[in-house]
Amino acid sequence: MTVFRAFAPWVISLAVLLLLPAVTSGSAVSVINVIAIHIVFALSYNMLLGQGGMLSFGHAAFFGLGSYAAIHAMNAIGDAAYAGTGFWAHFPVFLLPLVGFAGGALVALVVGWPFCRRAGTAFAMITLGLGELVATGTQMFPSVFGGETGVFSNRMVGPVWFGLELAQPADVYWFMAFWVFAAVLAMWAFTRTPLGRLSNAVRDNPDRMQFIGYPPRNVRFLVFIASGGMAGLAGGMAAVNYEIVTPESLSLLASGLALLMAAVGGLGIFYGPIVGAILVTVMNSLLSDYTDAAVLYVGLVFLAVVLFAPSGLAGGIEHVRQAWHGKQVAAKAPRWLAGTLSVTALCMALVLAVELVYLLSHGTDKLADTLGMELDASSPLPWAAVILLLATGYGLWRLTAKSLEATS
Amino acid sequence: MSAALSIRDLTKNFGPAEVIRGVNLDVRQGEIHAVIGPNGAGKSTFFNLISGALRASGGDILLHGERINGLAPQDIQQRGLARSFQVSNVFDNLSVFENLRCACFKNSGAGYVFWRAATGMGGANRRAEEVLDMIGLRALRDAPAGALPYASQRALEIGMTIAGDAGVVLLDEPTAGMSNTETGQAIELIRQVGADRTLMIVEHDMGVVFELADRISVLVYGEIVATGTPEAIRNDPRVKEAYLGEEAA
Amino acid sequence: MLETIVFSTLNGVLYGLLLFMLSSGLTLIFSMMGVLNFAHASFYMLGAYFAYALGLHIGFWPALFLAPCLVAVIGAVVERYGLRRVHVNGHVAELLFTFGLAYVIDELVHLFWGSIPVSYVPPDYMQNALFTLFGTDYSIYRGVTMMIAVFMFAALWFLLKKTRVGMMIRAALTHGDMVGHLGHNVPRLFMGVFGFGCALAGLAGVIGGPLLNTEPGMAQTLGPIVFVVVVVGGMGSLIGAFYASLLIGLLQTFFVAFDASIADLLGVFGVQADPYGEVTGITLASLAPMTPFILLVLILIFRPRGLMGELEP
Amino acid sequence: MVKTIFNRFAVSLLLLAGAANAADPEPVRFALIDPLTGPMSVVGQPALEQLKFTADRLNEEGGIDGHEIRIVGFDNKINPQESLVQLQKAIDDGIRYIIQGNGSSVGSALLASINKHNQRNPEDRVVYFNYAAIEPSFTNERCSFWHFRFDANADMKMNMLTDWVAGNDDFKKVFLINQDYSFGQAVSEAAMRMLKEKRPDIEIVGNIFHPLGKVKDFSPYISKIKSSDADVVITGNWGQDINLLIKSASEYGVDIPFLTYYGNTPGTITQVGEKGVDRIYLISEYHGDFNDPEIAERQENMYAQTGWDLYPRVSVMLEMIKKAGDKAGSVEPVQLARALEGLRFKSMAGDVTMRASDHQIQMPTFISVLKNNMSHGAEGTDFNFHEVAAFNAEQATLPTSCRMRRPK
Repeated sequence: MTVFRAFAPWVISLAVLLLLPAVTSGSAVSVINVIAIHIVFALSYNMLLGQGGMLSFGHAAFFGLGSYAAIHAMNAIGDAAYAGTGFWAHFPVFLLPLVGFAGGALVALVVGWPFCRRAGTAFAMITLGLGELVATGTQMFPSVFGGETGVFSNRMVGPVWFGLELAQPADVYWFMAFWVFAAVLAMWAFTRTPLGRLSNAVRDNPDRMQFIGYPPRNVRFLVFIASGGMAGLAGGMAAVNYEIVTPESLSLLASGLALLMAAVGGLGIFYGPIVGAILVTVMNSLLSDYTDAAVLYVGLVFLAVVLFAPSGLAGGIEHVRQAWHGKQVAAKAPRWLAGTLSVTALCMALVLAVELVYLLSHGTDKLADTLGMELDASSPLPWAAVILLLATGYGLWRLTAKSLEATS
Repeated sequence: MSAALSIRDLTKNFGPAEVIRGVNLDVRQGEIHAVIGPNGAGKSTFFNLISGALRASGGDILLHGERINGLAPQDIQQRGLARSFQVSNVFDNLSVFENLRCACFKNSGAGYVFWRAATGMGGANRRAEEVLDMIGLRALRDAPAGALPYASQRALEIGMTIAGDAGVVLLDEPTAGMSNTETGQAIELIRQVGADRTLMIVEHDMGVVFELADRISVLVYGEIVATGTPEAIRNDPRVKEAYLGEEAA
Repeated sequence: MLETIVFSTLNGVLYGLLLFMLSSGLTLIFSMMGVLNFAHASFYMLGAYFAYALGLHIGFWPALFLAPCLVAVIGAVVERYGLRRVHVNGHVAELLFTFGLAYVIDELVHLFWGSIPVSYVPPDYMQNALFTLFGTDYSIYRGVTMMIAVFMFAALWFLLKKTRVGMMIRAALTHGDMVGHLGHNVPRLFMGVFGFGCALAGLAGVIGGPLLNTEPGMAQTLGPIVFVVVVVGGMGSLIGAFYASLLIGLLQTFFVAFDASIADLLGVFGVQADPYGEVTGITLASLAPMTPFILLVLILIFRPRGLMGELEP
Repeated sequence: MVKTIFNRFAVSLLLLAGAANAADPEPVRFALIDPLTGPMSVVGQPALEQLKFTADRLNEEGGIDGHEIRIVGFDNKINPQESLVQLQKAIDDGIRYIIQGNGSSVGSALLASINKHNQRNPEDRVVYFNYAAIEPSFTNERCSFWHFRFDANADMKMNMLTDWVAGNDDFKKVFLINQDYSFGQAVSEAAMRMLKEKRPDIEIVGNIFHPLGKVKDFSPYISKIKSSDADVVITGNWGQDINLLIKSASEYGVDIPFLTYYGNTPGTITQVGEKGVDRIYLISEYHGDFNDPEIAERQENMYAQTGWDLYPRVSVMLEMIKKAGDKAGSVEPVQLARALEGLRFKSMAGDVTMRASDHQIQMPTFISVLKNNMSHGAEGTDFNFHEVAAFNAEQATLPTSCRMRRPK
């Protein structure tokens, strides 16, 4: 039973990975492939922040440099395969993420030591500096980073493994499925190792570490390298997926994305970043089809999570799961219902307000058009609706809060 | 009898303020040695100097005849001297067991292992389980350390200190802020700990001190005014005047 | 040559003073509350946009005073209902919060004022030449900017050294925990300081908006540099921030003024290198905007408490 | 052959059906992949609006070969990786025509990816219409049958600029200031090369690069220009980098022409206003005089309807696509592409040809300067660009190194 408990998540996720293509259409697959990349990226970020307590603003540097390593390797494979000789001629594209890993880890190894002296704000600032420098620096060396147009390549070269031609997104999916599963497993395993435990210890109380025989810096440094490598691995996956790498992939925006995904999903819980990666990626690539304020909504979701759900979405899931094991679902269900209702009401109010402002400032509103609604920002009616929704949401909120105090 | 820990002319000053002024002290192998003294006598500073948290301004600290002053805390810990803290200083989000196990890794050769599961590190796990029983927290094995009741946290604190199998252990006010029953348990624990170790304790609770200590040193304003058996100390006039007298007043 | 030096100095000092106006607020906030407010530059942007919007109706000067007050109010609200809430979850949570806040404010500005830069310009009479050096005129507005910045610095200094609030703040700068014991209402003090800090940023926006464009991206590009100033200057040190700002301002302008390529530098040591090579062709000028971050990394590695800071971040 | 006959037959049947009852043939959809949200949407939205504006007009004339034109916007946040995700979405939606313009990085990614797609999916081809990514290689070494460029490439523009400079004997000293990335470097390199061969006596008194979009205060650069006492400045700057440059130039009373590629980026005129008059020179496919009343009316309507100015290039692009489609009598990508090759068209500016050998448009080009009190102002102001020099398609042309490979 306990054994099953331990393996259930892996069996299930494996099954999901195997069944997904059967139930999804073409366009979904390409988004799923991106999600896979982001899952690894976000988890690698959480190795730093969630597990090791190091807030980084330059994580994309490792992702991007890993990506570049992989794409250059891909070109090498192409050339070697054309010539038919050399090491790269026998190197399958399938294994390129390993090159990415090596790249990312190497960079972390080179720059990491001075960074890891302290965690907290100092670390955040120094990684910010690193991020800015790398992002600006890439524009200076076109021969390596391909300047604005980046470095592009073709993944259909070299030895083919498992009959994966990697021609269509559908092929790439299997590549992604393998690597996302392997990477997640690896990072989960890492948390179970002595070093993984020590990284948690360093996060909780660096001062005590020395008195159990560990200089915090060493532990941080090793975690930093591992995390940089994993980010590079994600970069390698990206290189194969897009077949092009541009300087944007190491920009501060990309670093922010990692932070966004990890925090929204939940830093404390291992699978949190996975949830975050899925949500944020979907929002990023689909939301803008329906509204022009897409970016704003992503930001608001992030703010809401930081303010009201510090443990992220995964925190909520855990909450439910524990209630389930504790057989308290029935007791808590009504409160949850009320809470959900209030949140939905507040969200609707917010969305309506935003779209109205958009209508006022831009004359048209995409969301209204897609919904086929006739919005008129000049009339008081919609604004009244906003107020009403706000009131309802707030009322319900107070209600649930009261019932909480009553029970506890 | 050989000295496990001997301090020679130890001095420490923060700017002009001289907190430790030429302390000389020998802690014998296997004894329980208590350091007492009025508040602000510099007891905590004294411990911080020995354990490497602070750097001495002058003098020597010898562990089994080997100079350890100037070494980093982790190196001192590696040479077999561990210390506990006055305020509980544990890894809040880790379980009690994890706390102990992390404290065991280094000395059970788990180092910075990242290729094997922590559960596979036989030595560390065995040791952690032992200590767990020793400090009587078996029931709270998987509770997060941050959520423990105060007394249990103190016990865990001691457990983490001894987990690394250090030959010389410094305990900083192990029973501070405990109820009588809790204190009783603590004393038991400390006895056990002291059975096969050299122990140095800073303690305010005179009851505890006189019950546990083989020898006592009195630290007053950065100087050892007296060292001896509990009886000797009880009857030492200087101590009376400098310390107990003050207590009476 | 002299001409270049004079103008580089003038420009460097002006830019430095602007940076200081922008970062002084953050220094206060950071040193007192330990919050490295990511949204600080966004408040600077709000200042500029408010001044623009108000200026259309009530004119430049009234807006100059009103806009920062508005920003202060917003800042106070953010502290009261946002920061205070996440404070219990530690500094990382606070950083995350301000990070998200910056994101949202930038988007809101974009939502209200559109993505095109707005034409926020000082009154015409201020665009005339204050004086003319080497045939180049130096506009009145730049002079006024300098004056306001210097005045602000003096006022701040007076506030901190001579007033009771100032004493409290300075006490909190060095021994944050103590102030509470002195029976002061720390939460309100924090709210005040945060609002005040944001107001300073807002003022910087009002002044800087016309000089450096008023557009939705203005916060993003300037944000990180503000951190550099605060960290390099050192925690809890206004003077440090002041020097750091001037240092960065002058470094940048002089790097541009005397752009020698690496090849040239090598040439000094008698090493021949291709002046158009990818590495050897890199000029100081092209490095100029990177200097703040190089400075940041070096400072954090070699002198973590900053130029004049009391303690490490 | 038989196939085409059959197609024509089928189409004419459909047309008949359309005539008989209102059931039109299915619409032909165009995907615009450009930044539509976020700060950079300022360059994407105008194109989207222009496409819709023109599409409405063309649909009244029967659309493309009887098929209604539909424009679908896909937001790429001007990020190449995101662009490829959006591209895949568009393709999976069954869209076969991709339009993009902003950012050679995005262009490069799309070009590479679309080539691969067509090579890997011979049965459904995708065509890429590029209205602004002017990286020369796209129609030279990297030229592709699937890519059509409706804007003069960077070298052509520089060729005309330098012709104009060379033709003016007052110009003795030229100053080059550009953004420090591949495009900026290309501009400066081309300028130096061409000026050397056209006017050896002209002296390049300055050639400096500043990082992309990072400079807040241009006064140090301006004082360099001033101390070099140059007669004319050539810059490829865009976005804030051009606004700030011009502003500080006027502040320091630098009254020499600034020859720009992107002096007309939306927002520049609002920002620079009076400061730009007689200072910003622009090389582009049209000017702000609007001598032709019909075009002038279009400009007025466009601004009234959408809040954006007329975008002549984009309009011409769609009109030429329609003409090609009508000529091919089909909206099937390969046939339409073939019909577009070598297509001649009469635009508001004069005779335009889509050169078959490299799919680089050959069109008249103008150099114009910002003036006040124009009869038709831009961005709702009285400022607009007044013609100072015109080049016909023959003068604008440059040879190509393209060796086009066409599908059988």
